[in-house]
Amino acid sequence: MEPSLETLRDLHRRMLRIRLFEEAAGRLFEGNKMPGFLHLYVGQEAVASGVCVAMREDDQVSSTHRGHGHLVAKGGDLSKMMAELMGKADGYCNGKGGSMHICDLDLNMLGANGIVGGGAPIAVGAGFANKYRGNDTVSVAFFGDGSTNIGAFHEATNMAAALQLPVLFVCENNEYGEYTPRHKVMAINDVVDRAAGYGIPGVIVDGMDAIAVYEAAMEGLARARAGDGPTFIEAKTYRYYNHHGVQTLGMKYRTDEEVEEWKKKDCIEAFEKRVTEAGLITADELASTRADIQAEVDAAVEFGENSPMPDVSTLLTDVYTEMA
Amino acid sequence: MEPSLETLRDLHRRMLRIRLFEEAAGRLFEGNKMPGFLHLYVGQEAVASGVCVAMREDDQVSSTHRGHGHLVAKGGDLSKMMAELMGKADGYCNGKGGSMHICDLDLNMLGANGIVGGGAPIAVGAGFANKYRGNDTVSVAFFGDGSTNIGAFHEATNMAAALQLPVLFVCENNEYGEYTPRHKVMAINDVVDRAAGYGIPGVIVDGMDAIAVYEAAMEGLARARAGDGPTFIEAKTYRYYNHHGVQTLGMKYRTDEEVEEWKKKDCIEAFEKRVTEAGLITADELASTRADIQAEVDAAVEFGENSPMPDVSTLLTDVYTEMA
Amino acid sequence: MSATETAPAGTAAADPGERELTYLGAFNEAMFQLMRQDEDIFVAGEDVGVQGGVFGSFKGLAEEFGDRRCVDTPIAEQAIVGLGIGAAVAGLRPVVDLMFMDFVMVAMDQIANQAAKLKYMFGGKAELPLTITTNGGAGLSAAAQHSQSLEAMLCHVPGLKVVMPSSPYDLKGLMVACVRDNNPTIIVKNKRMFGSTGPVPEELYEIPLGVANVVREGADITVVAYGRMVEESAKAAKRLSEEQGIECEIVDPRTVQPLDTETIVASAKKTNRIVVVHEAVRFGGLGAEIAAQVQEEAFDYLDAPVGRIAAPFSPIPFSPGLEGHYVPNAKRISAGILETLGRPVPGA
Amino acid sequence: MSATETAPAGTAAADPGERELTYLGAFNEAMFQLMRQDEDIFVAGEDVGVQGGVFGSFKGLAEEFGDRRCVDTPIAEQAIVGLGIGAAVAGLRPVVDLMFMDFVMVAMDQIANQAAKLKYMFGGKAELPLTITTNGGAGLSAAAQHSQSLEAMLCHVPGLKVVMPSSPYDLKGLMVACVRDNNPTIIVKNKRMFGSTGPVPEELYEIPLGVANVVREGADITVVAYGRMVEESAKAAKRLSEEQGIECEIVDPRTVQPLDTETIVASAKKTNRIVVVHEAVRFGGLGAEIAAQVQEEAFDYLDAPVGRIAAPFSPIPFSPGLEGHYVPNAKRISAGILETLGRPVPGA
Ligand SMILES: Cc1ncc(C[n+]2csc(CCOP(=O)(O)OP(=O)(O)O)c2C)c(N)n1
Ligand SMILES: Cc1ncc(C[n+]2csc(CCOP(=O)(O)OP(=O)(O)O)c2C)c(N)n1
Ligand SMILES: [Mg+2]
Ligand SMILES: [Mg+2]
Repeated sequence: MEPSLETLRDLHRRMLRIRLFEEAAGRLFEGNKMPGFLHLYVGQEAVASGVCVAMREDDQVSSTHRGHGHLVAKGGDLSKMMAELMGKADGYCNGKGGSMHICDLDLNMLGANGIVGGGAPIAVGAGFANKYRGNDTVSVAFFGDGSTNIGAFHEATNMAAALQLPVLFVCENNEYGEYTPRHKVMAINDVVDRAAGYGIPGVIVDGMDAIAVYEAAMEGLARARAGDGPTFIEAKTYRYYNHHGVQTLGMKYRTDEEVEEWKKKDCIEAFEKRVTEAGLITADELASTRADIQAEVDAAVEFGENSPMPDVSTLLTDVYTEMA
Repeated sequence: MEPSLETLRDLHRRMLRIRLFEEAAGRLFEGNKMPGFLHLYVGQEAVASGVCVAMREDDQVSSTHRGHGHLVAKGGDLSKMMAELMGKADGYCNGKGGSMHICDLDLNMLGANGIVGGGAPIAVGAGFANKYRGNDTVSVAFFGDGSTNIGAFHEATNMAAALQLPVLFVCENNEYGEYTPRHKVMAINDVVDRAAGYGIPGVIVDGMDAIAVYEAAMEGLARARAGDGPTFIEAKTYRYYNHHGVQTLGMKYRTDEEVEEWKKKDCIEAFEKRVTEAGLITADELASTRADIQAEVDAAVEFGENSPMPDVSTLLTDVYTEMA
Repeated sequence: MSATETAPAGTAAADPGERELTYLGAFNEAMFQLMRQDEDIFVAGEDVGVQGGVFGSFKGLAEEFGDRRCVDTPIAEQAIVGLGIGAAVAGLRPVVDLMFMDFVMVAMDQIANQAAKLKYMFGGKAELPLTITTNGGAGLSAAAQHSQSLEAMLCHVPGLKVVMPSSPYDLKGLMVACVRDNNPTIIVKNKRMFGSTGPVPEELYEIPLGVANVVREGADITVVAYGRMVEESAKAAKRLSEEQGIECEIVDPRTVQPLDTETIVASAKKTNRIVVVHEAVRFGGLGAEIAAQVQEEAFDYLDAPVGRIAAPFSPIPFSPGLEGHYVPNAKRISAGILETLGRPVPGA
Repeated sequence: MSATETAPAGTAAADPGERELTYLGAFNEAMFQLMRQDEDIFVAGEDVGVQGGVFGSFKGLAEEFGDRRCVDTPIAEQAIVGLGIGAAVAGLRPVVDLMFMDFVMVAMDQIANQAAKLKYMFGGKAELPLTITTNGGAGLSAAAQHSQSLEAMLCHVPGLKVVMPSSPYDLKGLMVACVRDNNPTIIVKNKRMFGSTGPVPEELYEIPLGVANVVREGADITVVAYGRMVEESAKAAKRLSEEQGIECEIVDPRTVQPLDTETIVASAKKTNRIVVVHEAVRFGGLGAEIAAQVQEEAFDYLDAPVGRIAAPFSPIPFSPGLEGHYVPNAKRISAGILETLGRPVPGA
């Protein structure tokens, strides 16, 4: 299960693509160039990246309000993403969806979701289709700690367990749901304690460690592919920015010290330190990867800025599929 | 915790009141004298009785579609119940609710419920009110095994756990939800496996043994009264009749042998055998209790039959409370 | 292989013919024929497998198609609809069942916030060939939570199609259209019609969604009715014709979303008077939308206000003694028609 | 001690006076004053405690009333509403918050099948002094799942009262009425009005539910509008008056259930022309019900069909480039008014 060098490079690339994309989006949001809500994924990159590197391309993903990270990790086109976040015509959803509904069905990323808990049942449906077809494709549901308190999560997880569907449940436990700490809204120490109630294996993993996430995901995916049903992974992680927007410090619901403590465990820094110290990837290579990705992000921003607003004539299209 | 003789008499009385009431209702239903759906509780009497004997009068109950047993156990007036089941004007709900919405707020029985999972949040709200007022009243949510798969159950249980509310959750596991066996819809052996996922204590009890149920309920109620939050009790039990109506045998979804096996453990027969053999209550006394209750039930049937249909003028009343 | 590709040519409304089926039988036959034709179709819901549905809608399917294609699920309406959405996005053609229409409320988020909006939110990139089947309507003493007609809520949600068949023939043909449609559709059987019989062709035919059916022609007044109210309206029309020589034109929109406004308005322009009949509560019901549209489109043709005959403003009572006065019936429909015609209403 | 008993005499609409508050500030003040007056009132919902609500509606309450009376809950809309129902049945006077009106769908069963019907199903024996607060409306690029106006769905459910305040003054007075009402009420703030200011009396006053407000008098046409559409309609009316001498009468029903049909119809009878404006989707929206009622009650008074100015039939788009054309505004309202008046519409 030791990840290959190629896998390590891949993990690094994906984390960095998320980070740099998100930082750029945050700056645009601050500069009022991005309408609506913006739920940044920064801090949690190791989770989406670790899982998506472990996945096959045909494996599906359902996501949440904090969905950019999952789409980037699944290979999303940064230009189309940036354009979508700006509400532009060339965005993934032609400006109709925005941050909370961004998706790429060709990449099997079945969409971010504005409703907490709304995405999990959809992953279960995709898992059902995979089993139905008898292929060994797996679907992955990403969701937050807070979302495990809502009914749709419970129904979806139990459904997948009861029907033994090939689904991987990945809980990104960042210890908060908006402005409410987890201990106020659940009386358990670890979210993974819920897995036993569905009769599925559960595992805790360090969500700041992409390699650990990758390995746990590989196991869960293999179990699902083998027909042994769902697995629940709890990744302990943290979001650096506020629930929404780019404020980081000075908030009532969490201390600045807590934020700083978590930042010391930054998934990208830790990863870079590890691979360079182990002599697996050189600092030069890491820097050049970063530069490449920054260029890609800059181009995405430019693409988004240059893309026009959607034409009013599209307002009422895409409501229904026309039947022949 | 050994139940007193008074308690034993009470358990017996309540079980028998349910049984004889339900059998009479079943006969009326067969004779087409009872409109709508009828979900009989027969077989499960030890659960409602054991819990309700352990409860105080001010403790509240929320119930399910299979709710007659809970109301009888809470002390419901059989005449008003029978009239309600017949849709008559003198019924508990003046004929507006019927079997699935029967209630007696004066007895703190907050209603049967036609929606699976619909009742649990209401018990949680009552529990909230108890804690808010600082009294030591407890609310009890009764629900079936099948209902633990629905979102409302999950949200309610977690809410009670998170807020440490004085609520007792009583799952009546009769191994079926309508026509579907439990193993098809949950991948766990015991429903109580779910309790740990909410961080609350869970206990399995023989639901055919009223004394065992009583003792488990006493503990759970005491814990709640002491401010230590909810408890989850799984009572293993069985319904003798079909999900709805009075057919017992010859069904596709369960074998006749299974039904007969369970009937051998009948909660009332076992109880009567036990108390007479222990010399605690005489067979004569049991018989005379039975005769008294049968007379009460017969009177209830007569009351129901003699009660008029509700007057049409009441069709549109009770939609809103008029404000002064 | 999609159902649409394999559909036999000329699936438009076949000749009803001689053979009679019950309403439920017509539905069941549609399921069998659709599932035989298209491997991508499956059904999932509570008790749909071994039991064949609590009302028997899916009887025999598990025997023929096994538990792979006829799936008993947990009691979990949100996940049942979600299962359908996910499977549809992944390319299957799911039929998911909600036992009672009232349970639409339990799954409302998945229906209205997810299924209905997915395609639009995704900029058109998703196809959602999902069919939700359910059972609505009052009259069985099933009380307030098992008797509702909630189509008005669903019609208000762009992205859904809502279908309310009024006969065995329509039920089969419309069910076929729903399953073949690449949009989320909800088809509502009426619980009191399960045993109603009528002619149903044996072959697989499709009745297009969004096309009203003129059930009865008449010059004096238009009666728009759907679901079980068509049959009650027909009774009223027959009596009014026989007893008073009043000729009603009954228009059954069959699908209430999309609504065939054109046919309704054309009829109103012809008769100059129109009433709408439905089982749902009057306030905010579909009758309001139809009344609003008709007065917009045919203002100068109307000799009287558009009438509405519907359930009054209360939850549905349990007692037959009350429920009988709650649901519109032929008598109340007649009264409403006479009122709109400005004629004396007997007993009023 | 119930709120109703302790209400100061003469709580009917106080004189607005001089002091200005924001829309959100008016709501917040109502909460403080109500909670100070009645120990039985508490608020529960997501982030209502420490954070004071994501929009600040409940700011400061946790500091004054503690976490006993200002309760942060799990993300669990069904249980949040259920908590309110159970607590209300047990005699408290709960205020429960759903962060966005769109989430009504998630809790629809508890709202429409439980809270709304409990009293009736129980033969009148339950009192349910439950207030649900939420935030609706589009225009913030919050996209299809965070922008909806779903009042038409709620109005169709007997047993609920639905309130849509259009100003800081109304918001405070109507919120007080909601909390004091012994029925389940839903009060919908409009997200785009949070910062709008207006005069608000300092004392606790109550605006009765079910009573419309004639915001502007005028002889030429009636404009029924509620929520943020009142302000847009007022802009349109001002311009039409100044530029074309057209005098609009603006009627704000304030509560859409119960609906003050009487005031609306009286105005229509006076002006002979009427349009309804709302943010919700036109098909099946409240405009349909109002149009239906007006043509029923004032058929002979109408010189033109009742007009409807509303959102078109699609989910709500994210992009400002589209959303700006989705939500009705003063310009579209003017055009609708001119059309109903039979006058030329500029640019049409
Ligand atoms: C049904 C529903 N309720 C509430 C919200 C508002 N909301 C959006 S994100 C969020 C917190 C989610 O917490 P968690 O699942 O832990 O995810 P995180 O934001 O931490 O990534 C809430 C309450 C929503 N979008 N949907
Ligand atoms: C939301 C909802 N879904 C489905 C039903 C139909 N239904 C009524 S009872 C029942 C089975 C409930 O099973 P369980 O909770 O085990 O209770 P039991 O009937 O065994 O007492 C079902 C599916 C319902 N009433 N409500
Ligand atoms: Mg979180
Ligand atoms: Mg059961």
